[in-house]
Amino acid sequence: MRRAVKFGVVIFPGSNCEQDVIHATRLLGYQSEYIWHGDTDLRGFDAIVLPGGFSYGDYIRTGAVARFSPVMAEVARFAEKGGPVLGVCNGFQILTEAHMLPGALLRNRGLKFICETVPLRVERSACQWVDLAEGAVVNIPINHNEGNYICDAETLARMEDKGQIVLRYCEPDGTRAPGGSAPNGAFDDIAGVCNERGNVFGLMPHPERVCDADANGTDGRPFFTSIAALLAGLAG
Amino acid sequence: MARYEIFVTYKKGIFDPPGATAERALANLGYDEIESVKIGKYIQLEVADGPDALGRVREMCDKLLANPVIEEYRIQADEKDW
Amino acid sequence: MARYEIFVTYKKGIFDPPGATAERALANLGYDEIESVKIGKYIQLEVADGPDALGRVREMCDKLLANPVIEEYRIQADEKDW
Amino acid sequence: MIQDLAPELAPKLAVDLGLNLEEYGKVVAILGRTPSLTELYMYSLMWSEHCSYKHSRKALRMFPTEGPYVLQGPGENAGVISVGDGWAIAFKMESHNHPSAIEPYQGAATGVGGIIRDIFTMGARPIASLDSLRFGSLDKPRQRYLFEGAVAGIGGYGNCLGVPTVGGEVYFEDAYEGNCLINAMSIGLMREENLTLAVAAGPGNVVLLIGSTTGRDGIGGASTLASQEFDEKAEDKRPSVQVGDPFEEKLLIEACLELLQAGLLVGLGDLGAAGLTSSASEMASRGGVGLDIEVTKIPAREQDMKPHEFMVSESQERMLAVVEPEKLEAAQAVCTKWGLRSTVIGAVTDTGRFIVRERGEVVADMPAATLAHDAPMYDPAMTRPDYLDALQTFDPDSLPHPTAPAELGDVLDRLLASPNVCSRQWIYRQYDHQVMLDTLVLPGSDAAVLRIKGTPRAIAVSSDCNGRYCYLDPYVGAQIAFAEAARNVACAGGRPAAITDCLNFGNPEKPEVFWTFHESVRGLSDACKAFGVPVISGNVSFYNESFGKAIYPTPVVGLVGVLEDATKRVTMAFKDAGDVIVLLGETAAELGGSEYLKVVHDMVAGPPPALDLAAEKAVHAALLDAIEAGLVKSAHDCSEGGVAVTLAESCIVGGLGATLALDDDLPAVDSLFSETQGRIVVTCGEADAEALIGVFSGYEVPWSVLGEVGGERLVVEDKLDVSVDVLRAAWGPTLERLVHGETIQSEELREG
Ligand SMILES: Nc1ncnc2c1ncn2[C@@H]1O[C@H](COP(=O)(O)OP(=O)(O)O)[C@@H](O)[C@H]1O
Ligand SMILES: [Mg+2]
Repeated sequence: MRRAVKFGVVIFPGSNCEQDVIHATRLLGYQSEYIWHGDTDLRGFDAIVLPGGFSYGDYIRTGAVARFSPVMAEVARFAEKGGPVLGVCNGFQILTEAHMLPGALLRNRGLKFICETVPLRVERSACQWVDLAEGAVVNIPINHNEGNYICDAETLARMEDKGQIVLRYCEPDGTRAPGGSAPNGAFDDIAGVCNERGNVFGLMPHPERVCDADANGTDGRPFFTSIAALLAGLAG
Repeated sequence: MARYEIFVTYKKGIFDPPGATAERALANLGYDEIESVKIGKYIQLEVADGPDALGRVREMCDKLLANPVIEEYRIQADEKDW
Repeated sequence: MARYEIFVTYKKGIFDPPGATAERALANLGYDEIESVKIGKYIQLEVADGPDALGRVREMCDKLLANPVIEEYRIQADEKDW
Repeated sequence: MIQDLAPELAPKLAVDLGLNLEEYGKVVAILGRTPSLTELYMYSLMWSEHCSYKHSRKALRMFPTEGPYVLQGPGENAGVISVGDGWAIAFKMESHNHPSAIEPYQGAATGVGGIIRDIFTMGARPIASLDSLRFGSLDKPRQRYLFEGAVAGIGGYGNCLGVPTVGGEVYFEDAYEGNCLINAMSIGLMREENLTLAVAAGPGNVVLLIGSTTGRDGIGGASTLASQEFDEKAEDKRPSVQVGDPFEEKLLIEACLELLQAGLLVGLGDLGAAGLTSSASEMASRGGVGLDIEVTKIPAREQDMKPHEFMVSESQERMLAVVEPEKLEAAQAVCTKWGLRSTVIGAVTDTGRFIVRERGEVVADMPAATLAHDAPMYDPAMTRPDYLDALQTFDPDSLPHPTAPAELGDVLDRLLASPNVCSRQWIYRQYDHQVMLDTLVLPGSDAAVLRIKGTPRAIAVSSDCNGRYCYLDPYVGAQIAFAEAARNVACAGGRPAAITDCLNFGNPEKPEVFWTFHESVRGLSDACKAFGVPVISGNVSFYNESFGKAIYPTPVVGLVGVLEDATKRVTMAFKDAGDVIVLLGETAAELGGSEYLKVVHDMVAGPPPALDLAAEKAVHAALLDAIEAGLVKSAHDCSEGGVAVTLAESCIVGGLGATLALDDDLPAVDSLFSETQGRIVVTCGEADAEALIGVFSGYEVPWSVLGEVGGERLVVEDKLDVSVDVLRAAWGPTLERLVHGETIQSEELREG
């Protein structure tokens, strides 16, 4: 019998969305277990999720301290071997601090924390975590104080070229407002990016918050089901 | 014991949200003379004496206290009273 | 045009959670020499010339750039290149 | 031997510390000698109003505290109710008004931190917060600063913890200008068997301090401390502001819940007001034991701290645990795993005495129970304030009122744009209100609904109090605070289970203020009794005054209700065109204390709306039955602004218009804007209308079919005809604009 796909969800001190990711992935029928930030053994896990929250209080810079957790060296090795890694919100911030994804996340324009559901446009990308059609619009909550994505123009051009821009903030109809559609001021409306290979993906919105049909919608499901299908296909 | 001051600022060309907000707020308060505001971090370190103290402080900045993708920093030995 | 640097720090006795976190994080990274870390704000202001520029900068600090209840600040005219 | 204070200086210091001479005499009688400096600090804080409730305790005995759901009533860190299948909910509300008036961000943040510690101390995982806020008018920069800072602080703290802030309320009234109110409520979930009490027991057990270091924070906060004569050397004036560290608190939550789960603790208490003194003496007195504490063991944040400073410091994010010696190692290992400091600072003894030492030398030695229990209890004098006569006899009918639909539409616009009525999205957008995935009804409806995972159940929560009504009649106003909270919860489908309260008043030593307090407690008690809903926790905040003028009496009610079936939850948004609109309850001409009077005539006067508790209860019961029968598509109660605002809000959030008639025989302003209690606008599908009315007819409640949902305008026959988009433009962006200092031009609100 084939083993079911198993997600590993890392707990850093100050993570606070780890139980939400566990809930969502289990609800979708996958195995899903916690990984302590001090652990260094990722055997048995098919995909790793760095969840949202405020690792180390977001002090100094978001993600700056968590990236030095013992588990992160293993996560980097795992990714190098092609293992899928997802960073949601604080997890995205950690991945950029760890230089596993390009760019950085600054404070929101307006300096306010933002919690609301926003429309996002799916771009054509190499991302293994997304199998939605280009141009599809999904509605997913954002919930952050530092989601203002930035990178230099050169990096942007390279990412465009390699299909690394995965999600952009947009208007409800999928268009982008001339002055920008990102509520947090993100450069070029960028909400999520992946590495060249497409296995490492970071995004500010929280797909795990919209996987449960009993609560607030299901637009986040494809992000977990697509990687699981891909993994199952590889294994099968 | 030695003391260092570290000044962390955004690199040129990186938009600075707190700075931009402060700029607008000061203008609103009537300070028309404001031309620009940049807001970064000011870090005071106290370290025990040892070989290559400054080199090690630089290392701390590169690793943790600043993010080279967006920030630059300046270190200064601090002789002031705190 | 004149330039000022402003250094904002917590007053003595006020707890500085970011500093405390940096202290622990640096120790964990093996920097045993660390005795204390304090993290504050570093502000660079550019203002058009005018009468009592420094006095007005001080006012800006009191009103907006620092929180006098918990923070203190130091202003320094800046002759450096930015 | 204890170093006593000089007998001639001690009384003076006592007075500086906030005790009166009689109270000081009582301390001397208990000790049989002049107290030491440390003892005097400890007594003065424990016997302060804040810790001892010396002016309020007798009045609070009026509250009913028992009921079928109650597992733990008042007296512990939080009250606890059972919600079925072995699940229990702990909750409590608390004020942090004065610290927030000095530093709004940190004051509000540490207020949230403090109340959340009360919840996990009970063994419950905090699952939601609510915030109840009062400020002066946003025209004033200082008020904007306080409001913006407090909201950021509440968000900053709760967001970092990953505890959703799911609701609250806010009012802007001049009465709060010099004294804002920041009340925070926390709700926790646990298995019944994990209920933990803050009790020290077992002589020989060790006392473990967990969490942050101890500094001089908060010393000199509440009472007038540290008069120069008594300080050996002059010290720089130290700021008493506490800075919160939500990251540390997050670790404390995880570590403490793990410690309790593993059965490693005998007792657990949080360090709040009066710091170590309070939590240690309360734990000792509950356990009937003594404690022996060595202050030099306490990890200090600053140098040269004195014993009394250690004992009364209000440094945040600290917990006190009592541990059996053989479990100490395991307990400390859990703390270390979470990156927390834990230090043995003393031991439990069988002497009943609270002993404090500095390097072994005794600096305080007193019967532990006297700190927590022997504070004097007062029966303050009370007098009905004279101003009430003039206020209550004012007749709103004596004013000129608009009658033409265009004018009335204009009034509705202005009401929707009033800071007391407009959308609160600017606030709750800054709060993570979804983390933990249980918020089924998000902020923005009458009550938030949170599911209890693994059960079919949910809870509905709301906090309410219209201070204006309480000012005009504290007895009725307090009843309305209860009724509105229960009504909001009923609108979501919840049956009220229990309440917490936060009673914000002026100086209780003023007979007129104390009368308003007493009347409010009486009103709240009567309402609770009529509904059979107990008070399981609460907080009193006195001395909310500035320049000798008290705030409006503000007894905030936080109510938790239960939905047996979470899928039956209801929101206030209109759902589908063609749905039938029914008004439960009946409108009377009651403009006294209304938002209409304030906005249009700039007056706060008249008798507040009457409250008929039996009628109110029947309305809730009828609605809940209809909801349980699955007949209700939306429900939204009438509060500030009357039925017109209720209808407008359901239209705006539903993105639908409505066409209806209000066929009471009242003048149009009353019909639209009267704030008569006990009214709920309910909708149902056309096919269910008959069944819905059938349910309502089984109760002694008036109801009327008003019309139907649909279109893009809100049309009330002969009274109103306005576009929903215009209404939304008035209601939506007001707070954000006001915070940024713009006064709203009425031009902007009209159709362009
Ligand atoms: N300070 C606040 N924090 C969070 N949510 C708030 C706050 N104030 C109001 N809200 C939310 O906005 C909505 C409307 O609030 P309010 O006008 O007080 O409702 P009601 O009149 O039904 O009591 C509610 O969902 C409430 O929880
Ligand atoms: Mg309501």
